[in-house]
Amino acid sequence: MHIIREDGSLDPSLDPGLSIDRVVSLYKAMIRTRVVDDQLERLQRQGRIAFHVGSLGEEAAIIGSAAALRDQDWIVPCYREVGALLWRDYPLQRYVDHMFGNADDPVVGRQMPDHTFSREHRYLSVSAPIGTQLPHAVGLAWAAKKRGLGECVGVFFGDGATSSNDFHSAMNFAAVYQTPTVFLCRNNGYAISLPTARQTATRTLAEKAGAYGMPALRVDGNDVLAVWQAVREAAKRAYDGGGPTFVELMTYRLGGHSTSDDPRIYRSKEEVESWRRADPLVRLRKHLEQRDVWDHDLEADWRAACKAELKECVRRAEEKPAPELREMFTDVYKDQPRHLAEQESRCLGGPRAAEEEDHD
Amino acid sequence: MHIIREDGSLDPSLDPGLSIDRVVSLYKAMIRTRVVDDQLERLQRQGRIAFHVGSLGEEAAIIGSAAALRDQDWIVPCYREVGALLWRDYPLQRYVDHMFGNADDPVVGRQMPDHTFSREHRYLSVSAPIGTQLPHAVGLAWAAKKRGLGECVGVFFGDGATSSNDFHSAMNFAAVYQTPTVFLCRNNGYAISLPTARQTATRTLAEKAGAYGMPALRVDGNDVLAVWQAVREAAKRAYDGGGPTFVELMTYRLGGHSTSDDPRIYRSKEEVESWRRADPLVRLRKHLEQRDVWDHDLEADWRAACKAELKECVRRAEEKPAPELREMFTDVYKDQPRHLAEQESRCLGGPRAAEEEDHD
Amino acid sequence: MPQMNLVQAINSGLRGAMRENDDVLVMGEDVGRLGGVFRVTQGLQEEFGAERVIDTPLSESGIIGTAIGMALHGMRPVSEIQFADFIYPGFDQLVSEAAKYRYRTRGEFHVPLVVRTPYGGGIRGGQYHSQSPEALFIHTAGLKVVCPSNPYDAKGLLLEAIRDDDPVLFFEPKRVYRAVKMDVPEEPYSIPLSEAKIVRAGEQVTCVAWGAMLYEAFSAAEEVAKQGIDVEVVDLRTLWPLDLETLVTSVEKTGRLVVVHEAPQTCGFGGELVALVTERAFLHLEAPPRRVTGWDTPFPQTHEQEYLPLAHRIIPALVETARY
Amino acid sequence: MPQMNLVQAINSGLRGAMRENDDVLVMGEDVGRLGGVFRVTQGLQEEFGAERVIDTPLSESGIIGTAIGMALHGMRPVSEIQFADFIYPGFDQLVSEAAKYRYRTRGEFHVPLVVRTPYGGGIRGGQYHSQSPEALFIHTAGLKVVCPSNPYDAKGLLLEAIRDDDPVLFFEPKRVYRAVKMDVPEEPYSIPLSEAKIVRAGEQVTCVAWGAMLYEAFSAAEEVAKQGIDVEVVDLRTLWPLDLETLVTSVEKTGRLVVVHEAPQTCGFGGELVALVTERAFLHLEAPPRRVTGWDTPFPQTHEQEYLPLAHRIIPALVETARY
Ligand SMILES: Cc1ncc(C[n+]2csc(CCOP(=O)(O)OP(=O)(O)O)c2C)c(N)n1
Ligand SMILES: Cc1ncc(C[n+]2csc(CCOP(=O)(O)OP(=O)(O)O)c2C)c(N)n1
Ligand SMILES: [Mg+2]
Ligand SMILES: [Mg+2]
Repeated sequence: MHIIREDGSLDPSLDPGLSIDRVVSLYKAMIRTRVVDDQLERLQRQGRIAFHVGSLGEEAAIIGSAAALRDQDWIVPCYREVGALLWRDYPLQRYVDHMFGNADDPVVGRQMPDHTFSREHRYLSVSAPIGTQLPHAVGLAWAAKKRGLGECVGVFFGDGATSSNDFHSAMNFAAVYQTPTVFLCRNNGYAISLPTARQTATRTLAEKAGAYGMPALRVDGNDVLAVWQAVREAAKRAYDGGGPTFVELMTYRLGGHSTSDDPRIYRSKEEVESWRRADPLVRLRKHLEQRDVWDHDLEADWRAACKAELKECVRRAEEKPAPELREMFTDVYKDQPRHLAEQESRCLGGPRAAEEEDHD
Repeated sequence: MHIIREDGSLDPSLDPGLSIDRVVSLYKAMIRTRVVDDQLERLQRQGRIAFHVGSLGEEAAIIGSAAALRDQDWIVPCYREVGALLWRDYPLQRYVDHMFGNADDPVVGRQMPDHTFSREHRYLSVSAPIGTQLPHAVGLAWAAKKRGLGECVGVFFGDGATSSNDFHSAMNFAAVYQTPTVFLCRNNGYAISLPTARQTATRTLAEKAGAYGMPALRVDGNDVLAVWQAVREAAKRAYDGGGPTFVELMTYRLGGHSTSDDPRIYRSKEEVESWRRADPLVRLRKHLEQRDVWDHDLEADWRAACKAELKECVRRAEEKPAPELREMFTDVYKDQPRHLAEQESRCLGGPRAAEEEDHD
Repeated sequence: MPQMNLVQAINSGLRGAMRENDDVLVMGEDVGRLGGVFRVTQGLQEEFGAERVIDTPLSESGIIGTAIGMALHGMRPVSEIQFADFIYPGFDQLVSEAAKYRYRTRGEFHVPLVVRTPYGGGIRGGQYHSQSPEALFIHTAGLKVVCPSNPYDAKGLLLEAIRDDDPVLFFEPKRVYRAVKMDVPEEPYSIPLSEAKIVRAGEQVTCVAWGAMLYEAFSAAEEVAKQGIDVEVVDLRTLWPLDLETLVTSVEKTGRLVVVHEAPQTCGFGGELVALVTERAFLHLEAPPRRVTGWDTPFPQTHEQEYLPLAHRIIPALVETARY
Repeated sequence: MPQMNLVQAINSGLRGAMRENDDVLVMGEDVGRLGGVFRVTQGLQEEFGAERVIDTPLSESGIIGTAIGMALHGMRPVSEIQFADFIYPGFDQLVSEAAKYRYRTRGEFHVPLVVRTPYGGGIRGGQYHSQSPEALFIHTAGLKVVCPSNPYDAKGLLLEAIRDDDPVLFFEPKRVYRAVKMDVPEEPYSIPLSEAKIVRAGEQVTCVAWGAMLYEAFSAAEEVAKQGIDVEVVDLRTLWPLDLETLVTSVEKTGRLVVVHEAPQTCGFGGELVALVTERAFLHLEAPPRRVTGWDTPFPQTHEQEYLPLAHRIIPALVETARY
């Protein structure tokens, strides 16, 4: 389903009627995410951060989904959705501190970069294992339902995750107990090197919802209005006690899987080029320009502002010290048990690793 | 889909054209399985065997499926399908020895009763964990395909198993790699106490195949000809390189889940009664009587013969000694490692448990 | 005070927890209508309804994974895994998620989840209805592991586990379910985690056990007492975090240690206990610490009584250790 | 003779095995077209085709479960799990099925399966790209566990593992993948399982390690040699079934033991080794056996170098043990 056509014009019959300011704010958030991605990739290539997993090309799917949910709704991330967290006004400095694993990193260097979370923003914790967040999203929504709260839960995951064990149990439990869960499947064409066409024998991923008796929607994930529309419809169903919905967001991972990946090994330039032409930012910009609310100068200024903002955050982040060593030994349990107190003092009282040991 | 109608008459348009002798042999195998079940349940109640899990009411689904496969095809069991193994002429004495876990038990008392296997009969090993056999059936079929053998694999499982992790990966791998696997889903209405209607939100289990791009068939599992027909069609597709098929066999577990279960707690007499009227044996018997190949005397003689045969096997089984203790320490690995040799001699050289310790 | 067996005491503990806190719920296969295959949850659905005593589809990853989600929302789910042998489909959720959630969010999120499951031999269950996988969870930082031996402890420890803010594996010795009866208060009470109990004071050998094997250790101790060997029997009750002090203090006194458990010996919890005690009480040790455990094979059926480390195997270990 | 790093040696081993036996195939996530995220299977799909070097969907239970089925048919699949941290979705198939199939069919069926997986820290991978779960598999009767430290051993042990008729977990130290180069023959050869190697003879302390930590143990030994402490360093190579003889013989000579591993200490393999040696060489022990291991926390990222039991932590343990 398209709402914004290739040429940027709007299909009036499908216009969800978002105010123009709102559409502009979506666009600005998408640009900001894109700029942050570009800069972080540079930093990683320069060896200043260890790792980055970006959302190049998937900004509409991610930010459109986040925008369609309400503040009281939960977002359960996969690992590419920091754009959704920033949309909820998560401080960029905090994110950059996390990327550097410094003393102000909310997880004090215990996780790899891009493993964010924020209770304040109703955003659960990213973990690397594929699919494990799906049953959490169902349980979270189930609890909200049992407690009579109007919350719903949007959970992000990729095409590859549909093959995981947890996808199966999460989809089944959500449908059997009619939990207010919105399954946000970013079908970006690849699971690292495996094309979606070889991940499953079905033509679409949306078909999978049928196996659980769950309704599904399938939209152009590069069309931010179409994404917003579909996710809002699914969220409405959830609030109204209509249970879960599976939303397939058809998009494409324009970049590598992560900074560790070299996609040229497994896909052609031509394929990537053809998708570049479908870049969600380009299409939305055309639309905004047609509506005379955006132009070259605004674009240049906004990109410059985003870049400056990030660079300032990076400057600060790099000045900050590493987390204290003792942070390694807390939060394993609520109260530190005796054996960990002992290990902590043995570690703190012991010698330090030689610097050259440091594989930075 | 029905072929034999309630009243026992045949729907000529659907008649698979099995010879009458063949149909009689199916009926006799079903009766034999029923008699064996009855007797083993008695033995368990008398405390002479530890456990039994029967197939009361599911004989048509099990034996009809087995009969539709060829000798070179593999059967991968769940745990209720000893009828399929006996159909392949597995010696009844061996089965009864297994039920007693005596010295002639093929698994020398290492497993619970009803955990059979036989390479000679191309029948893999029963294991208790639900669903784990499904990926094996896919891998087995995949290997047969890679090796260019014409084999296909029929794998039994229940309605509950469709919720298992392994169901998901097995179905997906089978469809992606087009393995010659026939998924034989005994939908017997319950997973212990959970009705199928609360195992999933779908109306049928056959619908689940769609999520994997796999064709599905759904038949009356109490109609042995309908079962034979559907499984033969699926097997044909497998031989012809058409890949896997999901076959839902609609049946009902007339007995308890196992000898440890009391189904009266979770289902009504009326429900069970209504299904007794659909007993696959009754319907097939009507049909055979209509075709003048079966009557009261033949029935009585055959049941008596089956009972006598079993009783003789039991008599022999009970005379046999327990497996030797050292059997506990072999086959963990192909060659016994040193630590197990040591443990074996420590055990054999040590004291024995007091008899009253024996919770029989 | 009413007499309860282990099944009744756990049932009473669940009932009490659900009465005092609406956030507590029970979920698992066959726990509702049927009341559990061992009847531990019998009657709970009648009292609390199907919304709080939930019959789930056949998926341990779903039972544990969705419970983690509920716990993240602030509820206190108690998941039942029908047999410990069937916990493995939910293993990833336990070790990758429940165990690490607090650490990886610096305490911003935590998982107050209890996973109850019957473990161990004694019912002729063969290799898939007899396992004791506690070591796998003790090895996983972030999980707590409890294993009561008697009805009174079981109820108190269960209530404490449910109140605990971290994920707790609660292993129930199915062999003891109906074998022991004792006084158990109707009302809720709690027993702190990580406190071992000396169930028999002794001077010459320290014998550590838990769950069903505690009785075997105890009767072995009584037996060797007749030969003048005075054994101190310690019931760990909570396996992890461990009450190491009680254990080390006892071995400093006796100079001798015998550990008993049903799980296979290799990489079982017994090895850890021997290592810890050897590291801390080395100069007090007068004999090599001994382990009496299940053999390093899958759990058999016919010869179950010879697989289990019952009194007949503990007695010679105690004697040899004492006489060493 | 060509020089190979660990990645090249394993690649060469796989190539050799696939050339000499058509039943050998490789399957896993991204192993084909991409050649594996660590490039271990690079070039194999070009030589052997997509039917024998199989890119699978994202399902470890499928990768291991279907491989078991192929192995039951007589093939010799080598499954790759992209990181050991992601083996848990396939855990049930390994412990419930692969490990028990031979036992529960009295040898009528068996599972010649190899599961290769990179393990351990050293790449700043944080808690989900750094784990060392070997103890979980050593505890499971029926599995073999191999962990080479260098390219030559890796190729020989891998070929042996593929020829072995039982399931083998093959843990590859990712920290060593490209760090070490040595002579490795082009053609296939094999090194028997369950044979440890003394990589440094010594008289005063026995230091046991494997995989990536072997280098740390070795450099620590060289370091303390300057202080006149003579350490014997043992590379286990196969973790289970264990070459206990070599270990006990060494400790009978030195009277002192230090075990090093990356996994958390509690219920890690180190505890088992300490217990085994204490049971068998008690009267030879002149100091308490020591463990230098990962801490009992999830694996951190920023402070990875202080989590790992590197030389700076092994050295004082060796000194204290020698001086005890
Ligand atoms: C259980 C598990 N297996 C393997 C991996 C390694 N891995 C990380 S991302 C990834 C591909 C995920 O693809 P998809 O679900 O489509 O998400 P995308 O990266 O495309 O957004 C894989 C295989 C993992 N993280 N977890
Ligand atoms: C992984 C796992 N979880 C739980 C069990 C306990 N259990 C044994 S049989 C069963 C129900 C199976 O139902 P279904 O798949 O419909 O097969 P049926 O018994 O009806 O033939 C359960 C829950 C098990 N064996 N394995
Ligand atoms: Mg993808
Ligand atoms: Mg059923």
